[in-house]
Amino acid sequence: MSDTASMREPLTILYFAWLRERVGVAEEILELPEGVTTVAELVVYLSGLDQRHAAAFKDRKTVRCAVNQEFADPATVLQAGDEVAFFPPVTGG
Amino acid sequence: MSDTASMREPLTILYFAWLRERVGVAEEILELPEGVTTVAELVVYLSGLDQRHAAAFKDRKTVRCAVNQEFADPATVLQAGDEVAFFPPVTGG
Amino acid sequence: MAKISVQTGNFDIAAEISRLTAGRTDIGGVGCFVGIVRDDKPRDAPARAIQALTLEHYPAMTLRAVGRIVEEAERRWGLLGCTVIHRVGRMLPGENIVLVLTAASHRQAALDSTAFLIDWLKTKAPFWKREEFPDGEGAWVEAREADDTAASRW
Amino acid sequence: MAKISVQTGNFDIAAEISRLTAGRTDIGGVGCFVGIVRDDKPRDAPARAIQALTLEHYPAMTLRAVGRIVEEAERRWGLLGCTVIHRVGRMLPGENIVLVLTAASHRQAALDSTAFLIDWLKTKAPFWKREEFPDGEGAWVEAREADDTAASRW
Repeated sequence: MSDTASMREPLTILYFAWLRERVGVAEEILELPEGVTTVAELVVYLSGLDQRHAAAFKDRKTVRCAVNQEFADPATVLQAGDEVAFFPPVTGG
Repeated sequence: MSDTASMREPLTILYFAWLRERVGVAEEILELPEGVTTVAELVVYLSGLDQRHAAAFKDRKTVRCAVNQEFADPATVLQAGDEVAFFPPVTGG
Repeated sequence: MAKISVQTGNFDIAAEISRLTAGRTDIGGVGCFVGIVRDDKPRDAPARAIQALTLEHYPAMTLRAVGRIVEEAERRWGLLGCTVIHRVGRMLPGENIVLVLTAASHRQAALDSTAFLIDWLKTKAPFWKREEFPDGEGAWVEAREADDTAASRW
Repeated sequence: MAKISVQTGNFDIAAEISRLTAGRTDIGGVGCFVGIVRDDKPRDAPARAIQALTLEHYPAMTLRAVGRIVEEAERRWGLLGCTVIHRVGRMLPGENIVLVLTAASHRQAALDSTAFLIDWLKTKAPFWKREEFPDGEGAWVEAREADDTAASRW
């Protein structure tokens, strides 16, 4: 992989609702991990960090994701510098 | 025709909007005319009364009718004592 | 339970909403439609710009018919409250004409019943509008309903 | 033109309607939906009676997403005005949560765009509700959306 400046910008990970409660923080900053190119791969990576993350991502079918404030799919490709948010299905209004 | 008391009660005829303007009055009281048994027959009778009534019922396809405050058809049968209203298609709200 | 009024004066929307909802915790949504006297013709046809609107109605029929349709809406959508206010008399552009409010547990019932009631008021209730133009002339508003549909009945 | 607000405080429906309509004569109808914190469970399940609701949202995404959907509604129905106010934070049963107002020349556009916007806010906007129960416990409200539909994507 080429090592450009932009590749070094960290990811911002945001958690909402019960995902935030399980992880224990609302926001994490981390380098795009080696070998992680999609949302699905990021979830696998995060789930392996510790028990709190594992608990947050356990019910994966009720986890939704947005990348840079747009709804995203597990297959969505990540770039360094992205803001990645994880949350349950919305229950507004 | 039998001559019961109820048969003697007059009809009340009401006109609204441009029908009222053409006839020149909002309300008329009249005996159910001999031979008139339906709304359609009443309209023929009223049209023959004078030019004002004739003008009111000229555009018959834009005339609507209610008998005793319920929408009625030309075929609706009239009873002595009925309240018969004529008006254009409604334009409320 | 429902409030139905045919009146010459304006209505206070906030007061009407709060009359439906105050002190209750079972209402999830209030649907509302406010009809307003519109004059969108001044540019295209200045001679037909609406100076005022006069609404005539058939009082004995109006209250009966509106009462019946409101009962139908209450039953069909399980409404927790309903208010219909229709003004009559002379009104100027920009003034309120009609208010429909429905309160329900869920939004779909509130939205659907509001649409049902205002559609009915616009197409079935015995109200007639007369427009006044700048030259002092006036004309009864013609119904959009195709005359043909009813023509065959005579 | 549209007013979009995500706020902790309540809103004044009458003031919002009049902000849309004041001084105009081209508006024929205003559609409105008010969402209210509902607690309809006290009788069936007193232990789950809702004492309060807390709404969390994703601010950066909310304003962008609501702005985009409001623009779509304005374009699709030719709206003459639109207001969306969504509250966040802690609210009690009976309090207002959300307001949608649309102004249009004709009623159908006002009614349809109101329904479109509130449906979208309820099912797509990044808001999450947490309910508080009498025992002090709480639970995040689960979406009605069947999990299966999204499950296959992972």
